[in-house]
Amino acid sequence: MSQALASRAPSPEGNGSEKAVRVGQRSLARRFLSRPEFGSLIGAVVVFCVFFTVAEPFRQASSLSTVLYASSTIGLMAIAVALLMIGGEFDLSAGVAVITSAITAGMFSYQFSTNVWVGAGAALLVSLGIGFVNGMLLIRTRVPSFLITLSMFLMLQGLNVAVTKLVTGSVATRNIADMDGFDSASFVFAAEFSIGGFNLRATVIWWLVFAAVGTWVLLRTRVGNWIYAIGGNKESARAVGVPVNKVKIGLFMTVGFMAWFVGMHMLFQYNTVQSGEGVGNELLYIMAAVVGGCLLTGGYGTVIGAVIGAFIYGMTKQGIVYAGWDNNWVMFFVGAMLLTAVLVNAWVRTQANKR
Amino acid sequence: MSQALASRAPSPEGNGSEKAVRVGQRSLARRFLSRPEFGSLIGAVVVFCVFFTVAEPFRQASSLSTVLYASSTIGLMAIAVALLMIGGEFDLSAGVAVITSAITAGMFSYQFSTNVWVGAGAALLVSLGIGFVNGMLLIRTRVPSFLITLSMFLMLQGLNVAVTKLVTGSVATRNIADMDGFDSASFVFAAEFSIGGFNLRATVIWWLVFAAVGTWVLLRTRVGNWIYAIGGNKESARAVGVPVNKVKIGLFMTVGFMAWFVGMHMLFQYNTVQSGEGVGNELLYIMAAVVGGCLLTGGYGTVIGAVIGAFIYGMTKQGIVYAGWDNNWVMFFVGAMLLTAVLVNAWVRTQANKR
Amino acid sequence: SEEGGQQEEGGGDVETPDMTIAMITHQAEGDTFWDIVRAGAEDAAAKSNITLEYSANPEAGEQATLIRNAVDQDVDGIAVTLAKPDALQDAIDTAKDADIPVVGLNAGIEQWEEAGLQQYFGADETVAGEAFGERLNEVDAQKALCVIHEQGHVALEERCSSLEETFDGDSETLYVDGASMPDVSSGITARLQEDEDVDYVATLGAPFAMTALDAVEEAGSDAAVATFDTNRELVGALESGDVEWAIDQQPYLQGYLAVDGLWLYNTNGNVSGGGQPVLTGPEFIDQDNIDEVAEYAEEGTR
Amino acid sequence: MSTKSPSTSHPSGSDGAEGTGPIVELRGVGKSFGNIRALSGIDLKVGTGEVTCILGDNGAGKSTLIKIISGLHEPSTGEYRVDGEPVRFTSPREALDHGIATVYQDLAIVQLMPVWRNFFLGSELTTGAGPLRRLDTGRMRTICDQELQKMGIEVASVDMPVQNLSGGQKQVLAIARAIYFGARVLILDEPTAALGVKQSGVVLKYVSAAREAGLGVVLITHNPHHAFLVGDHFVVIKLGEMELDRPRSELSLEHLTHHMAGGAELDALEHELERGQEPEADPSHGVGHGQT
Amino acid sequence: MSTKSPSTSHPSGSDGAEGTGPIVELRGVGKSFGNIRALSGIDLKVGTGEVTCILGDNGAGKSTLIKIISGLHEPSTGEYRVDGEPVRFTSPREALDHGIATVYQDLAIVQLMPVWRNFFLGSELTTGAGPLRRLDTGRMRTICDQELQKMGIEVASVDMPVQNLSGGQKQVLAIARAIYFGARVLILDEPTAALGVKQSGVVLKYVSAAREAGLGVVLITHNPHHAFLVGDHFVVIKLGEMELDRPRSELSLEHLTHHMAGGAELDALEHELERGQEPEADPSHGVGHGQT
Ligand SMILES: Nc1ncnc2c1ncn2[C@@H]1O[C@H](COP(=O)(O)OP(=O)(O)OP(=O)(O)O)[C@@H](O)[C@H]1O
Ligand SMILES: Nc1ncnc2c1ncn2[C@@H]1O[C@H](COP(=O)(O)OP(=O)(O)OP(=O)(O)O)[C@@H](O)[C@H]1O
Ligand SMILES: [Mg+2]
Ligand SMILES: [Mg+2]
Repeated sequence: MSQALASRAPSPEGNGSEKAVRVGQRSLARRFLSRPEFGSLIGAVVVFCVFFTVAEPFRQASSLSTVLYASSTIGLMAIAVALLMIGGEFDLSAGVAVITSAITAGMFSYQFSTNVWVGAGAALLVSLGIGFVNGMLLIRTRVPSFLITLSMFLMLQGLNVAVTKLVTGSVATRNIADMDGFDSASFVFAAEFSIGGFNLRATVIWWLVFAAVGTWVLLRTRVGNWIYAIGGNKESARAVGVPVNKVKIGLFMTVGFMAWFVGMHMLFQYNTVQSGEGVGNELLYIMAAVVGGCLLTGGYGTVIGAVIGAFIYGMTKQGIVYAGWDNNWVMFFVGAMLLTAVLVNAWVRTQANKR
Repeated sequence: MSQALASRAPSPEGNGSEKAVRVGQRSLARRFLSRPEFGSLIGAVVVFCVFFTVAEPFRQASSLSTVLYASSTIGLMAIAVALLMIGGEFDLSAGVAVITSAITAGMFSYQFSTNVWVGAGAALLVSLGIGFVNGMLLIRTRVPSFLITLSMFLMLQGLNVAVTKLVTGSVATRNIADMDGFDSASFVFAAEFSIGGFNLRATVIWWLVFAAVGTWVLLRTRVGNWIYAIGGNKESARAVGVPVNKVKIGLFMTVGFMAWFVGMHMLFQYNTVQSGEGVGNELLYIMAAVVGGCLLTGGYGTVIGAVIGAFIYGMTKQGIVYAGWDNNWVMFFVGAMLLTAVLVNAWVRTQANKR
Repeated sequence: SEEGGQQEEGGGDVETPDMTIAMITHQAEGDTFWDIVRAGAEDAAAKSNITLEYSANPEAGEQATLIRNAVDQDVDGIAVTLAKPDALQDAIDTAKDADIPVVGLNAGIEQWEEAGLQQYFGADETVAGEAFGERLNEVDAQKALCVIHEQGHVALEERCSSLEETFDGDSETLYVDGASMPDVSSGITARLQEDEDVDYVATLGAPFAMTALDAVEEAGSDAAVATFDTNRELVGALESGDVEWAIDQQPYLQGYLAVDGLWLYNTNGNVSGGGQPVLTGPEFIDQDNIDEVAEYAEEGTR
Repeated sequence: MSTKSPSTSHPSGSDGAEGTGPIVELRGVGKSFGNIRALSGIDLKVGTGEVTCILGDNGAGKSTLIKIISGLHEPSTGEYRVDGEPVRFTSPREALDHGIATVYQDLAIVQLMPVWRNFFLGSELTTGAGPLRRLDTGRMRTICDQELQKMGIEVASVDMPVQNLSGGQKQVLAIARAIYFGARVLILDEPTAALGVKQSGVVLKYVSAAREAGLGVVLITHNPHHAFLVGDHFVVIKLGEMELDRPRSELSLEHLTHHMAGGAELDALEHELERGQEPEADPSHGVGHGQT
Repeated sequence: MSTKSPSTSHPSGSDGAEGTGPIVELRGVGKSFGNIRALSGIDLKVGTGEVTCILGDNGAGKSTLIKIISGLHEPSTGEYRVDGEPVRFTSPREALDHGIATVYQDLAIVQLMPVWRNFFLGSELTTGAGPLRRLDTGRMRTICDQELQKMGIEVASVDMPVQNLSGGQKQVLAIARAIYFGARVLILDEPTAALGVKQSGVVLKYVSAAREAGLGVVLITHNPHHAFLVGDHFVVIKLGEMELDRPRSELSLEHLTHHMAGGAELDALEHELERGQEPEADPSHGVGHGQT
């Protein structure tokens, strides 16, 4: 049909190409400058330079490996949280959901004496289920996701402790290091490779892999287009036929999946899980995404940005230790560095837009 | 001029009153039903009924007084946070800012051996200053308030502990109960009146007073109109001449003022302040506002709603204790009750809109 | 508690009067140490026909409110941790006005009498910290790293500062986020990479000792690890000598004695301690005596 | 979900609706929002190769009507049939799948997204297969640019976020999209409102081309001249009810204009505004401001 | 900040600008967004009792121009004078304080706020004094309702959020507000775009009333008939530059129409759309679709 119309309808000639008249040239470099994650990249560079200058141990390869590891556990979740946030929603339950997943796998394997992979499978179901419930509640009730996921956060926080206590009699899961399948699972989720003095952790590799996948999905698939659209204007997206509800549920389940993944890392890295952990991390994930340029109101942002955001946090947190700054002031420095990174970011963006 | 135009321009007759033709009658009761805070009110009633049924101690007057007190410390801040949120911004530093204010007053009075009112005055300056800095950073850099106030949150958290340690050598401030002016300050910020077995705390009275003031400002003053407008559509508000920046700074300073007030209560109620406290409360304030019907994206909500939201939280938190439910499950129940209140709220709103 | 299984088990055989006792601590959610305190309290309650209302909040104001809750419920006794005595004073006075006996446990060895508590069961953090410092002297440690997993937490700060007090070598503190094991792990690793002189890492909770072991290895440091408090997981590490020692203040005993003390007072007018605190520790557990406690740790009572 | 490329997606207009029956039919349709009755008792048929113009005052209920047709609102009362079958659309996706494409008055665009992504939103072109299936960004950019140029609009870059476009450029984008993906029924809500003279002409030409291609077109406009130029059937809505429902053959432009504006009143207005005319003033301007 | 009630606020139009000088004057003004040059070299004068019409294609730069005048954008180049004094507005508040009121194309309304609050936003009426000074809600509701009715719009309730209004109702609200608070210069960006025949007529009447009251009016429109009906001075912008700048006396409607649409092309369009005319068809329709 469009062909029919297209051939039939006349195409009025543009009188003098507008582009030629009104659009100045923009070099490739400048285009790059105005990308959303560029500002945060400069922020990261500034933070890196600060610590590189003041902290001698920060310059070693082994330090970089520690920094990368610290960033990766935040960063993995930040990828999923960024996708969700671009889609216009929050997930405050993401922090404790990680622990829920680890606890489920740990207790399931231990109580039923199964291979740990079976436990991991059960945990995956639970994690995806949590995401699904979040999404369903959201679309059924139209209550803001802040409230839905805050309720979920509190409930999971309670369940983590209460169920662990009920099942194991204590508030931590049993050590599963000697169970079937532990070694292979440990290799997948918590391996460590030493490459010429540089310790590369599995989570770091996965972090980059998932970042690449997330970027691909966001920029090069239909679903990615829909994520931007529902975050930018849900009603308009619905009006042109985007399956808004399915995408939202999918995004929550993506967060669920990533929570499972990070939970498995926690379990197989540390062998047991403290049921009270995870609280407060949800803010770090959101922070990483926002530092990386995601809008809290949705519809704008990138996965790479979230990765950079997590890296800024990891560098700051560990850099302060390497710098040997008075530890009483640690939170102050974290806040100050964050502010620095954010201000640099804002400044860079204004500059880029001026051109 | 408008007169000139108005008299000159003809007014075309409406052909048949549209209102008469198309608008059905709506009773006063139904109008009330569709008010934004009505849903949360029903949510509060449901929560109240649950605990009234299951928890015998909950029925006593003295319990109500405890519940009201617990709600009031959250609720006071929720009022300011709701105003800010209606104006389209967040303040994550609100929780620790309360402690900063209390610490400032406590340490200032103690170190300089002044009347505690002098310390309170210093703290007021500091608190308003924090709000001002938040606001200035926001309008100067146009970075989302989430990041600005998150940085502020981290910095204050660090400062609270570090400065307290530096000055007092421990992580709590000194007891100021025996200092000049303590009694009068204590009366203002932390008095307790016994009215026929019912203990009425000063914070509860202040809570209602500030709620009334907040409601008045929001609904009956020009500034209130502007708050709604800048939260709903900043650009449009700016275009019709609303002083957007001043209002935003004012809102942040309002939060600062309230943080000071609650901080003073903490100080004069408990005589000393633990410097590590306050973390996490910012989410409770936001929660109370959102439960009460404020939109996270701004432009919509009421102060009364935030008051009800805080009351729901207070009832839940204390009700669980009165009901004697297992401590391990506390968070689960808090989450479940919150979800209940929110779902009831959503359901009521849908029903009200159907009519 | 009403849901707790223990109460039904024990309740049947005992002919003593029913009573309700509230225990209000400054526990943070899901902490292994407090889990053991609570286990002790519950066992004592079950044995004596007591309904135990356990509640906790790390914020002083909230803890005070919980005490008021208990007063509203008209319980027969209150056991409270006096982590922030000034802040709780008001609420404790309310309880005393309502003729409810109040005992202290775990924290507040200096202030419990002044605060008007009837009895006190515990080992002060100061005592524990000082003992830790002396033990470090014994093993000839030069530089210790004290890892605080919650910044601004009174009891934890106390442990580190009293450790510093008695320890002859250098001692430094490191703040990490206890809610996130990767943060604990990388924090310690980073610190050990930064400062290669550290030869002892002191953690303030058993789970963090296990993570510290990983971190030490990761950093390629040869620092030893020792800790405050015990739990089930720690047994293996103590047995193998990976963790050199744990300083135990017998949390089970604190919970148990506090409830039992209240019961004794209510049924027989007994007051323990004779105006002195009843000390529950500190006690060192290491490779030599781990066998004695291993079995109980497995059950979650040590 | 569904991946239509415009060339293969829909049954071509002419053979989609066999012969005579209307594609879309409303019977006694009404819609209320709370206590506000926006629409009541609307009967409407949209046949193949026919342009139905819906006219009416501001707030008459025109947009509400087309939102019902396009599946954005469910009607409160009455029946909605497509190809003779009663339907109940719960989302615009279903209407789209029935071949009903709409240009909304509020344009349904996502301000923060680039122009080309908006153009193809919901109907993205892909290339490759399996896990490697990906957006064909190059082709989409080119097509988007071409289609906009065909409508007389040249934007600086199709990668620019839509919020930077001018009011008329946004409108052209929405129209170009609907026409490109046009199916069996094309619904246009005030498509020429913000358009310049040239662009308006192009849109009207497209409407008439669509008719000739056998599509059913629903056109909402406030400009009786535009309506009369392309319309086959005219419906005037007043205060939510149908006031007039006539084929072109039974109606004159003046008649229509009077129906739209309340007759006599207009004449008064005309005289009131009368002012010193320049010599070249067109003698027929009496009709000219019929469209004011 | 400032609390003007409309009756006392501004110097009345006629004595505000003494005699001859233009109220608003632009000299060589240009504006770039990044690498996009939206406007360049614009000279414009707005005098008292004069209606200046700005015309031009979509994306020509008309809205950008009036955003500069109303203080929403700062010009990148050139000079902006009010009453002969160079000014540098950093916010629309300052323009408003100079008596420049604007109706924006995107209307500058707050969707979630009730109609009456939007109407008075930024210029609220108050009653009482000191701490008891409060919004005069009753009076504001009444005035708002009256003013909308004067423009031919009756909304269900002025307490309804603006997002529930129809497209045209929103536009009328924005216009009614600007007219009510109208100052010395009234700027209207496509005020009649979404309006029905009746409402358009009312707006044009207001424009002509404003001129007679001695105001300067800037009117942007795509409808040359509307423009010619009220305009005293015509400016055509093309690709961001001024193409035409003529007083009414030097211009005919046809001339203007041709300038707006690119001349010859239009004639082709006309013939292409030509179809079987009904007997009553107005003989002058050749002009009629001049406004397509
Ligand atoms: N969600 C809603 N809630 C309440 N009233 C509504 C809602 N949507 C529309 N209305 C009302 O219904 C009536 C019809 O609106 P509609 O948008 O259909 O008008 P329209 O004919 O398209 O007008 P216009 O020509 O101005 O676009 C209006 O009076 C409007 O105020
Ligand atoms: N913020 C911006 N960033 C980049 N380009 C912009 C921005 N705002 C406007 N433009 C561009 O400037 C040009 C002029 O826009 P403007 O809105 O002034 O057009 P207009 O004459 O009002 O058109 P219309 O009649 O369609 O409303 C357009 O090409 C538009 O894409
Ligand atoms: Mg409409
Ligand atoms: Mg424009």
